[in-house]
Amino acid sequence: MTSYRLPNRGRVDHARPVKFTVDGKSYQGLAGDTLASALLANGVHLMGRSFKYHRPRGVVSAGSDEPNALFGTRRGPGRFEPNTRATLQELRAGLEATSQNRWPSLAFDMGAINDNLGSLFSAGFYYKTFMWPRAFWDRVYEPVIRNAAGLGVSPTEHDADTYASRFAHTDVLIVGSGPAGLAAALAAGRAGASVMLVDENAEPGGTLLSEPSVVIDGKPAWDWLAQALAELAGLPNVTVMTRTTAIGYYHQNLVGLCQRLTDHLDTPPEGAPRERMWKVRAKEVVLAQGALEKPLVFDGNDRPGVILAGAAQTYLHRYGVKVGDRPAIVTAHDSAWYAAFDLAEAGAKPAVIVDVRASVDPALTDRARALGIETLTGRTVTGTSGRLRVKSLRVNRMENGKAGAPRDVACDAVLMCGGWTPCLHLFSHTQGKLAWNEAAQCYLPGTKTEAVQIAGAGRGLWGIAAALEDGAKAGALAAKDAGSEAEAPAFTVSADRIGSGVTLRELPTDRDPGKAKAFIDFQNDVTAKDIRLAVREGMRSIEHVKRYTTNGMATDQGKMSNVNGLMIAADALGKAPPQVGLTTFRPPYSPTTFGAFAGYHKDATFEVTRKTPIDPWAEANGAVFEPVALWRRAWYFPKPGEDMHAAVSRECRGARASVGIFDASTLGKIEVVGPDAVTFMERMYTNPWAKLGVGRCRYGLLLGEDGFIRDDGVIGRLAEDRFHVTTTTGGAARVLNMMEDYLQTEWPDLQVWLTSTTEQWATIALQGPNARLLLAPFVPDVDLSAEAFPHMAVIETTVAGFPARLFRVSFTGELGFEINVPARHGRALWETLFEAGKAYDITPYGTEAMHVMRAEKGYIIVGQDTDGTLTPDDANLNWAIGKAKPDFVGKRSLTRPDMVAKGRKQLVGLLTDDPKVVLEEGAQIVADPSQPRPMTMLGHVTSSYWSDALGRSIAMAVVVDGRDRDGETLHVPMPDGSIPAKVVKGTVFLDPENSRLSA
Amino acid sequence: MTHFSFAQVIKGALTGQKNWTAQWPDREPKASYDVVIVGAGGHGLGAAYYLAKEHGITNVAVIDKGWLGGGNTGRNTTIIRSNYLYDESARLYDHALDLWENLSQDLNYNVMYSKRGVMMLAHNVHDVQSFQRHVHSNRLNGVDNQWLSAAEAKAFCPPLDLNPKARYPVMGAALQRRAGTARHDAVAWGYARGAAARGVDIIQNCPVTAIRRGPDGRVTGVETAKGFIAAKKVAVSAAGHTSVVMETAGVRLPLESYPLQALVSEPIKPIFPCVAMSNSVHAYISQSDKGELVIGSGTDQYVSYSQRGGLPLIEHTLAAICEIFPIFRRMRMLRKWGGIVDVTPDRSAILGKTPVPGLYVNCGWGTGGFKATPGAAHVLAHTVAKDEPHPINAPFTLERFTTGRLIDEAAAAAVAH
Amino acid sequence: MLLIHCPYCDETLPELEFAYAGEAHIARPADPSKLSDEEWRDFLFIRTNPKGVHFERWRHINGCGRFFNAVRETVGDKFLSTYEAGEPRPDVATLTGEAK
Amino acid sequence: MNAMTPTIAAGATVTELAPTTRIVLRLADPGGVGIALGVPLSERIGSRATNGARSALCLGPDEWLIEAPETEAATLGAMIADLAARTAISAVEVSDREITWRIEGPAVLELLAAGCPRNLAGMPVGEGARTIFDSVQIVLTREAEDRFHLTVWRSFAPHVRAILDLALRELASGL
Repeated sequence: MTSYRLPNRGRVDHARPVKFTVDGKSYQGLAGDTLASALLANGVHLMGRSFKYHRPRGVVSAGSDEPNALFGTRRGPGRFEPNTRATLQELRAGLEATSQNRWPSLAFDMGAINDNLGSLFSAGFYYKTFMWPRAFWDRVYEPVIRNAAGLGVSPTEHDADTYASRFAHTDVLIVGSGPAGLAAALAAGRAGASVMLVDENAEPGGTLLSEPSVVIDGKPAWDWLAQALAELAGLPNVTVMTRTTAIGYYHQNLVGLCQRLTDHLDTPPEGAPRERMWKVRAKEVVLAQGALEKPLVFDGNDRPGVILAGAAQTYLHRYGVKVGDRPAIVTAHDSAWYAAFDLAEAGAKPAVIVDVRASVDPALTDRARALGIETLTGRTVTGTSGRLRVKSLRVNRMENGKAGAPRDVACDAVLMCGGWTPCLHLFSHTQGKLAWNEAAQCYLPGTKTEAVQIAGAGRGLWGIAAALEDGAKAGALAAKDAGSEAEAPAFTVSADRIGSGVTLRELPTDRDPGKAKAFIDFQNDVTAKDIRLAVREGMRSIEHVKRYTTNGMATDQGKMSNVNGLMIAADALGKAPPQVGLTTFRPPYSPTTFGAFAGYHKDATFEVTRKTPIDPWAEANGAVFEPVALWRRAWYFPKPGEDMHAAVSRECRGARASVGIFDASTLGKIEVVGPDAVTFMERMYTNPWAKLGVGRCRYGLLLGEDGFIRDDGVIGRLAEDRFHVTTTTGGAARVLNMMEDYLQTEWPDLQVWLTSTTEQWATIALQGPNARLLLAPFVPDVDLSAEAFPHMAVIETTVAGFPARLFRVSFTGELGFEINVPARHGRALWETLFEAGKAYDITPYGTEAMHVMRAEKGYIIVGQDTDGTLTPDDANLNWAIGKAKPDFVGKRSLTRPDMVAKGRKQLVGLLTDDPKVVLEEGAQIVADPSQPRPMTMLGHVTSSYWSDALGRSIAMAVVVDGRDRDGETLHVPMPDGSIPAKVVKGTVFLDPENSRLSA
Repeated sequence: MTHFSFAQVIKGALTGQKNWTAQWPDREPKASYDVVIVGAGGHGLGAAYYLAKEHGITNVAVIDKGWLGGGNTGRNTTIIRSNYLYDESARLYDHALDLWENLSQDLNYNVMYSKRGVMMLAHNVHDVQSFQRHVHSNRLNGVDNQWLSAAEAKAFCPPLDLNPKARYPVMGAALQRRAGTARHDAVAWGYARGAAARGVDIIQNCPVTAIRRGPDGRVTGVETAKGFIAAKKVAVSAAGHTSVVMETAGVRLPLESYPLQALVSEPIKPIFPCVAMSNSVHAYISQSDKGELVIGSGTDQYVSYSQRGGLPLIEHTLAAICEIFPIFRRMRMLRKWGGIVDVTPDRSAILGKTPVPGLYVNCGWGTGGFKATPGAAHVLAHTVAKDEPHPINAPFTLERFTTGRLIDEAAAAAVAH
Repeated sequence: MLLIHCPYCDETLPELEFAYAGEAHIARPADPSKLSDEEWRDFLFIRTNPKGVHFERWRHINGCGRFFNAVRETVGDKFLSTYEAGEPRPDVATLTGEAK
Repeated sequence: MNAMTPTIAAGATVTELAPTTRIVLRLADPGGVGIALGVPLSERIGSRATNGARSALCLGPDEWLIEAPETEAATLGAMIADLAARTAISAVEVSDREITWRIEGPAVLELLAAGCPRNLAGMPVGEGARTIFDSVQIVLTREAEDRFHLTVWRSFAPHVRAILDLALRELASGL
C-alpha cells in the first residue's frame, strides 16, 4: 500500500513508528498520530458505516466533531469502549481498533441493503407504519428496529480503570488554546491573575498547528507558539492543560472539565486514573473555542475521500499526511483555497478548485493558476462516484440559477468547505442568547448570563491577527474583572490568511432532488430532502425538525449539521433563520465517559458505609449484615449449619431464657440542653415532659406538621435542663434538622441548644431475665434493683470502669438495660460483658431477632408499621399524646376532617387461624377473598414473624377501622390461596401484664 | 391530512415523498372557543383529541407558549408503568396503560409503545417489604406486577450486577411486564394530528398571560400574546408553569416546580432489554430504539424554572448506574437535558375542577406525567365535557389538601414516580 | 452548582455546603387551633412557586448550621440577596435595581 | 503495593492524631465567657482562639468547638460546670464522636481538592471551618501553609480515608 506520509512534515515523530491494528490487520503509524491520521497515512479513508443506510464513510474532520470515523478501541481486559473518534484517539503501542455497525466487514456490509431501500426510510417513516397487524409491533417490527439500532457494541467487562475528580478555583479559565486563547492567557498570566488554559487536543496551538506559514512578531507560527508556551510554562500562576475538554458550563462560572490522562499512553503509571473530572470555579471565563467548518451539501458529499478542507490542511501540517494525490476542492469560502495551495506545495496535484461563488478574490485564482491548478468559479457540484473511495466529482455550470451541463473530474479525494460556524456550545449552556448576524450569516454571542468573554473566531472574527488581538483584549479584561491590572499585548502578524465566504443551502442540482442524497447529518443519514419533508409535514420549529429527522442528534452533537439543517429548514419555510430558531446545545460539549462523572464513587467508595465501634466484633463472629440507612448492622449471628430462621429463633430464645446482648449504637442521639429544654421538648414531641423527673425516661413520639408519625425513641432526662433524646437509626439526621428548623426559625427566643451525640456513644443493650445479674457487678455505684432502678430509669455512672449513661429500658419486653459508653470503649465493654455473660450463656443477637421480640411485645417500628400516612391514633399511640398541651408539632392536623373520619386504617394484631403459617409482610387484607378483582383491600400486613416464645406466627397489620374488628376473621389472598386470620385489637402478644419487663 | 399506512410509505418512496401533507396546520386564534386548553403537551393535546373524538366538542383551541410537545412531553425518559400502590393511583395509571396499548392504532400514528417490562430493584429489606406490598396490592387490583428473585432479575436484565458485596446488593425486583416505553415526541405529534383532523386549533408560540373571569366569577377566556381569546371553559395543563397561569385566576396551588435532569449515552447495539429503576440509588435506565442508554436523574433541591440543572446530580446518577451496571462505566454520556416538573405535597397529581366555575386543572404530575398521558388526557376531557370528574380522577382533587385525604405514594413506599 | 452567600459566615460558598429549605416568610401560626382547615392547608401546603423572584430558605448545614433567607430569581437562578432568619423581606425593586 | 510509597511520592501524608477532649459549647453571648474557660471565644465564624494547648474554634454564631489535651479534661469540665451555673449555655462532650487526621505536605491542597469544594487556598493559617468532603461533613483547620487537621465523625472516617488514599495514589502516579 502506497504511503501518503510526507517525510519531514508535520509534528509527528518520524523516528518513532507505532504499530496498531484495525479489525485485526496491522498498520504502522508514527508517535504523535491520531488513529485517523495514521490510517490516512496508510491510504485508508474508509473508517465507518452510517447509522441508518450503512453507507461506507470516510473521516471528514480532524477533531471532536467527527461523525463517521468511529471505532471500538481496546487495551486488554476490562478496557474496551465503543464509538471512539479516530480523530481524537492518539496512537499508542498495541492499540486495537474495530470498525462498527457493519457485517460481515467494513468493506462489505450486508446492512447496506438499507441504502437501496433508502427512499422507504425517509424522515419519520417509522411513525407512519409498523402498526398493522397490531401484534406484529411487539413480536416483529420493534425487535427488528431495535436490532438495527446502535453503532458500536457495549463493553461487557467490569472497567479495569479508576477515575478521579478535583475541585479547582481560578481567576481566569480560558477554554481553547488557539491564537485567541494563547493571547488571552499571555495577557491574564502576565497580569498575575491565576489562569487555567485548557484544550481538548493533545497539543496546544489550535489553528496555529495547521497554519505554519503565518508569521507572528517576526517568527514563523510554530516558533512563536513554542515561545508563547515556554513563557506560560514559566509563569507559576498559569496552568496549561491539554487533552482536557470543557464539557459543561454550569451556574456561576462552574465549568466541568474532563481531562484524559492515560488513553494516549503506551503504559499508564501505577495508580493513575484514566480520566479526571475537574470542577473549576472561575471568576472569569474566556471562551476561545474557534469555529467549526461546515460541509457543503450536495449529492454524494458523504463518499469516503470527501473531507473538510480544513481537516485536510490539519492532516497535512500536523501529521504530515496528504489526504490524496489528486484532490478536488469544492468550496464556498476562501479558506479551502489555501488548503489546496498547501497540498500542491506538498507535492499533491489538485485536480480542480470549484468555488460556488461567481466571483473570487483574483489573488486566489492567480495563485492557483501559478500552481497549475484549474479553477472553476460560479459552479455547482451535483455528484461523486466511487464505491469505497471517491473516484470523480461531477461539476456543473450554473445557467440562470440552474445547474447546467455537467462534467466529471477524476480525483482521489474531495476537499469541501461550506464556510465556518462560531463554536458557541458552552456559551449556550449558560442560557446566553445567540444573535443571528445577517452579514456573516451565522449566530454570534448575544446577551450574557455569566462573567464570560468570547474571543476570536467564536465572535466571527477571521484570521490569526484578529484572533490574537481579540484574545489579548479578552484576557486583559477578564484579568481586570478578576482583580488584576492588566493590559492587552499587541502582536504583529504577516502572511495571515484572512478570508471570507458564503453560507448556503444544498447546492443546485440537475438531477431529481427527490432522489439526491445530499447529506447534512452524516452519522444519522439525514439529507436535505428529509429536512424539506419534515417542514412539508408541518414541523415549523427547528426543534420539531430536529426531532422528526434526528438531524443534529448524532454523536457529533450537531457540530457539523445544525447550521446546514437550519439554513435548509429556513429556506423551506421561507423564513429568515432566526425566525426558525436554533436547537439548544446541551452538555457535554463532546461525549464524556460515565466513569469520569462517577469519579471516586466506585465499589467500596460508591457511598458511605457507616459502621459501629462493635462492628468488627460482629464481623469476626460471623454476623450476617443488613444495610439500614447508611449503616450496616448485624442482622443475625448464624452458627454453623443454621439458616436465618434457625439463628433468629435461637437468638430470641437465648435472650428470653437468660440474657442477650445487642449493638444499639446506630440509634440516633441528640442532646437537648438549656433553660428552655423542657419547653422545647413540649413543643416538638406529642408527649408531656414537664413532669418527667430527672433520672427518668419516657417514650417520645414525633409528628410532622401534617400530623403523621415521623419518628420515635426513648428520651431520658439527665438534669432539669438536659435531655438525652434517642431517634430511629434512619431518622437521626432528619430529626435533628427538623428540630433545628423549628428552634432557629419559629422559636429563636428559646434558650436551648441541640448537639448530635450519636457517635459519641457506643450503645450496648443487655436484655433478658439475667441481664441484671450479669450487669450488676460492673456497676459498683448503682443499686440496680427493681425498686432503686426501675424500668425507664436513667443514670450517669461508670460501667466496667468506663464513664457511662445507663438506661433501664427494653425494646424486647424483657428486663433490660442500655449502656452508653464513649465510642472508643464500646468494643472493650462489649467483650467484657460477653466474657462475663458466658456464665449466663449470653446470646448476641441481631436486628432480626430484635424485630421479632419487639413485635411479640407489640412495639412498632416507625417506617415499617407506620409509613408516613399514620396518625398516633391510627397506631394506637393516643396514650403518648399530652392531652393538656395547647400545641405541639402536628397537633392541628390531627383534627382535619379526614383524620377524624371513620374508615381510617388502624394498627392491629393479626393471628392466622393456622398458627404455623407466617404471613408475608406487605400482603394485602380483604374481607371476602372470593370477590372479583379489583378487590376491596382493607389494609396490609406490616410486620410478620414466627414467634418462638409463643410457638406460633404473629403479625401486625393496618386495617380499615381495625380496632372495631376485634375477633373478626379477615383474609389474606395469596397467589396460591387465601389465608384466614383473626384480628386482635391490641398488638401486645407477650407478657401483657409487663411482669418480665419490670422484673 | 394523509392517512398513514405502509402503502403510503411505498407511494412516498416512489413519488419522492410528495404525498405527505402537514400533520397539523399552524393556526391563528379565533375570537372564541367552547374550550381553551392551556399547554400543548401530550396531556393538553390528548384532552383536545378526546374532547373531539368522544364528546363531540371540536370548537377547541390548544395554546402553548412555545412549540407543541416542547415541555416535559419531549423531555422525559419515556417510562410507562402502572404498578402503583394505592388503588387511586393504580386505577389512573392502569387506565393510561390500557389506552397506551392501542394508541398507535387509535391515532394512526406509531407511538412505538414498547412493552419491554419495567423492573424496580430492591436493595435492602425495606425495599423488599415495600415492593412486596406493591406486588400484592397490584395483584388484587388486577394490575400486572410480579416479584423476581435476584437471579430471575439478572436473567431478565443481563447487564445487572449481582455481586453480593456491592454497596447496594440486588435482593430481588418487582417487574411489570406490560410496562415499558414509548416514543415521547410521537405522542404529542400523534395527538396533535388527531385533534387537528377533528377541527381543533393548535396555536403555538402564543403565551397565555392571564385567565379572565366574569363578574359571576366564571371563566370568560384567556389573555394571550395574540390578544384575548374568549372561552366557555378553560383547562390548564401546563406542568411546571401551571402555578403561574392559575395564579392569574386567583387560584393558588400546592405546587413547587423543580428542574429534573435526564441524559442519554452514545448509541450502542442492543444490550439492555428492559427498563430498570432503583429508588435506593436514585437512577433509572432503559435503551432507546436508537440504541442510546436513556438515564433518568433526580431533581435539583431548589425550586427553579431554569432548565440548566447541576453537575453533582449527574455525577451521582452516573455513579449509581455504574454501580448497578458496572459494564457501562466506559460508556459515554452524549447529551443531557432538563425539564421543569411540578410537584405536589403528596407527589400525586391534581386533576379536576377548581373553585372557579369553568376552570379545570391538570398538574402536579412530578416525574410521573409522561406515563399517565393518555389516561390523564382522557379523564380530563371527560371532566371538562361533563363538568364533573370521571370516577378515575375523582380522588385527585384540590380538596384533599384541606381534608388530609392525601394519596402519598412516596410516603407509603419511597417509590420514585 | 450555585454559589451562595451565607449571611452568618459572610462568605460566598458552594451549594454543596447548603440545603434548600423551602419558601421563606411562612411563619407558623402562634395558635394553630384557631385556624380554619383552609387556613391551616394554606400554611402547610400552598406555595408561591413564582417564575421570577422567590423568597426562600436555605440552611448552611455543612457550615455554620444556620437557616437563613434568600431572594433568588428562579429563571436564571441568580441570587439577589441573602439575609439572616427573622429579618423582614427586602424590597425587590431595590434588589433588582442593584442586580442590573 | 507498599501503602507508604504513594503517600511519600504523593507529596502529602495522612496521620491519625491521638484523642483530645472536645466540647461543643453553645451560648448566645460569648462576652466575658472566655476568661471563665481559660480560652477566649472569638466571635467571627472560622476564627480560632488559643491559649496554651487549649483552643476554641468558632463554628457558628453561637457555637464553639473547645479542644484541650485530655490531661486538662477535668479542669476544663470544672470551669464549664462553674460557668453553666451562672450562664445559660450548652456544653456537650464529643471527644469520642469524631477523629482527627493531620494532613500535610506540599500537595495538601490538591489532596483536599479531591473532595472539598471550598477554596482552601484562601483559608488563613490558624483558622478553620465546618465544610464537606465528598458527601461527608468535616471540620478543617489550617495549622500551617502545608498542614491541615481534618476532623470527621467516627463512622464516616473510613469513607473519607478511602477517598484520600485513592487521591494519594493518583498524586503519586504523577498524572
